[in-house]
Amino acid sequence: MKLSVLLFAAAREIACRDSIDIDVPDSGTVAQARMSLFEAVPALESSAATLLWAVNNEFANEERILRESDVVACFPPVSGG
Amino acid sequence: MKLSVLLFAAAREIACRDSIDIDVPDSGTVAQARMSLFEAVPALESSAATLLWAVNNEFANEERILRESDVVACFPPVSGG
Amino acid sequence: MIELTQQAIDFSALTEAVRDHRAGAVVLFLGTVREFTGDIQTSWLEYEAFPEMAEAALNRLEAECRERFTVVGVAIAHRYGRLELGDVSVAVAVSSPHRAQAFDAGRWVIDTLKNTVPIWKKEHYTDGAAEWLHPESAPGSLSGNGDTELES
Amino acid sequence: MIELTQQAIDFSALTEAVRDHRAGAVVLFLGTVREFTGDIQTSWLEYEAFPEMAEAALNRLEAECRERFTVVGVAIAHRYGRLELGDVSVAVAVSSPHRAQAFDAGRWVIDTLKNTVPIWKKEHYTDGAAEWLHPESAPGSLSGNGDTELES
Repeated sequence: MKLSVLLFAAAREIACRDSIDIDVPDSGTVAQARMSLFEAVPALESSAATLLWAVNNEFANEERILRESDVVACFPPVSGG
Repeated sequence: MKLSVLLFAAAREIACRDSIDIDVPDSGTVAQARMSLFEAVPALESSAATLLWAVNNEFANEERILRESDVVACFPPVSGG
Repeated sequence: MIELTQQAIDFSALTEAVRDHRAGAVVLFLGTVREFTGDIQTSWLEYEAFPEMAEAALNRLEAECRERFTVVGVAIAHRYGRLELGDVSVAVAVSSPHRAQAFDAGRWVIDTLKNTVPIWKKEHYTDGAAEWLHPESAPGSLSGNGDTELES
Repeated sequence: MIELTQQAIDFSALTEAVRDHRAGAVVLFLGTVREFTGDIQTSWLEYEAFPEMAEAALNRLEAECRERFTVVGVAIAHRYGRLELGDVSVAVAVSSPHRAQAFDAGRWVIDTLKNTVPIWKKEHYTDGAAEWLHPESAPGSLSGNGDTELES
């Protein structure tokens, strides 16, 4: 299935765009979305350990299974306040 | 010497006045002023353990020696805020 | 900056007074007149002050706060006289480069103020009774039966 | 009450929103844009937000604050976009019957907000350089060399 991943802050700047379309197997996980993202934007891979993922406005771990209707986002650790 | 003792809050209400003139020996202490105060207003004596004293806008202990020009005050524990 | 006043406290102005480009954090504390303490209903409050000594004590409090904490601005205001429900009785504003110091300094100022500044609070209840409140740290004062739960 | 805005934060209105006859204490925290961090001079700040998730996270924060602490009112506002020196980036106001809970709740909210709400801060320095700041609790993020001392 096709998924659009929203990118923010340094992740957005490194990818030079605020969202990116990736391919993930049906019932694929966040871990698989991450692999697809790094294939599309290799420059993000060096930050793999710190990048966070969110699905439908909540933080998601690597095992989270994705659906086509999910709003998926990837970004560095937050630093607001 | 003659001293005027300012009274506040419950001490003022019990004494029915906001200051009281007392006699203290020259170079007398706060402890001696306290005895004179209790002679003048016996109703204050039951609160002796909690009454605080101040001389010239600072808290003073019983050994503090008084001068005729001192501003002396007696009041219950503070409860502002 | 310290203020002892019988007028309403302008906490916005107090907060603005401590804002500073050197500070990354501002903490404001307000003490307000609470209506209920358990089942006891307060109607209004009377704060009595020993004004000359209270102003001296507030100035000492500001100076000691500056010695103890890394703060940029410190402003303390205390009101006295008759206060109605919800009114601000005391306001403390501090600013600091970092938030931990701002919180610690603000808390230290209000805790120390309650033990050292010669101001007394008398509660007037809806049933017509009135009593001078006991301070938090000195149980057994002149009248009434308050305890630490009565304090904010 | 939560607010995510690109406009200036009205901290007085936020404070008024949590005042209540049931509360004896109000604590307001403001995060403001600091000019100097050591010798490094900031010119302006840029806050980027993931607005939909940030609003959801702020609402969760308010709800969890109400579960964890004895509070009457909770109001949180975060600004994003370009901020100048001294501007308020975040404001947290809480009210409680007693001051210890008000201080604890205010501090918990700002500490937790900094770790959980998807907002990012980019410092623009007077020398023309710019960097995304590292968060306090996750050393080693995407760029720059910030450390915990950069945080307010």
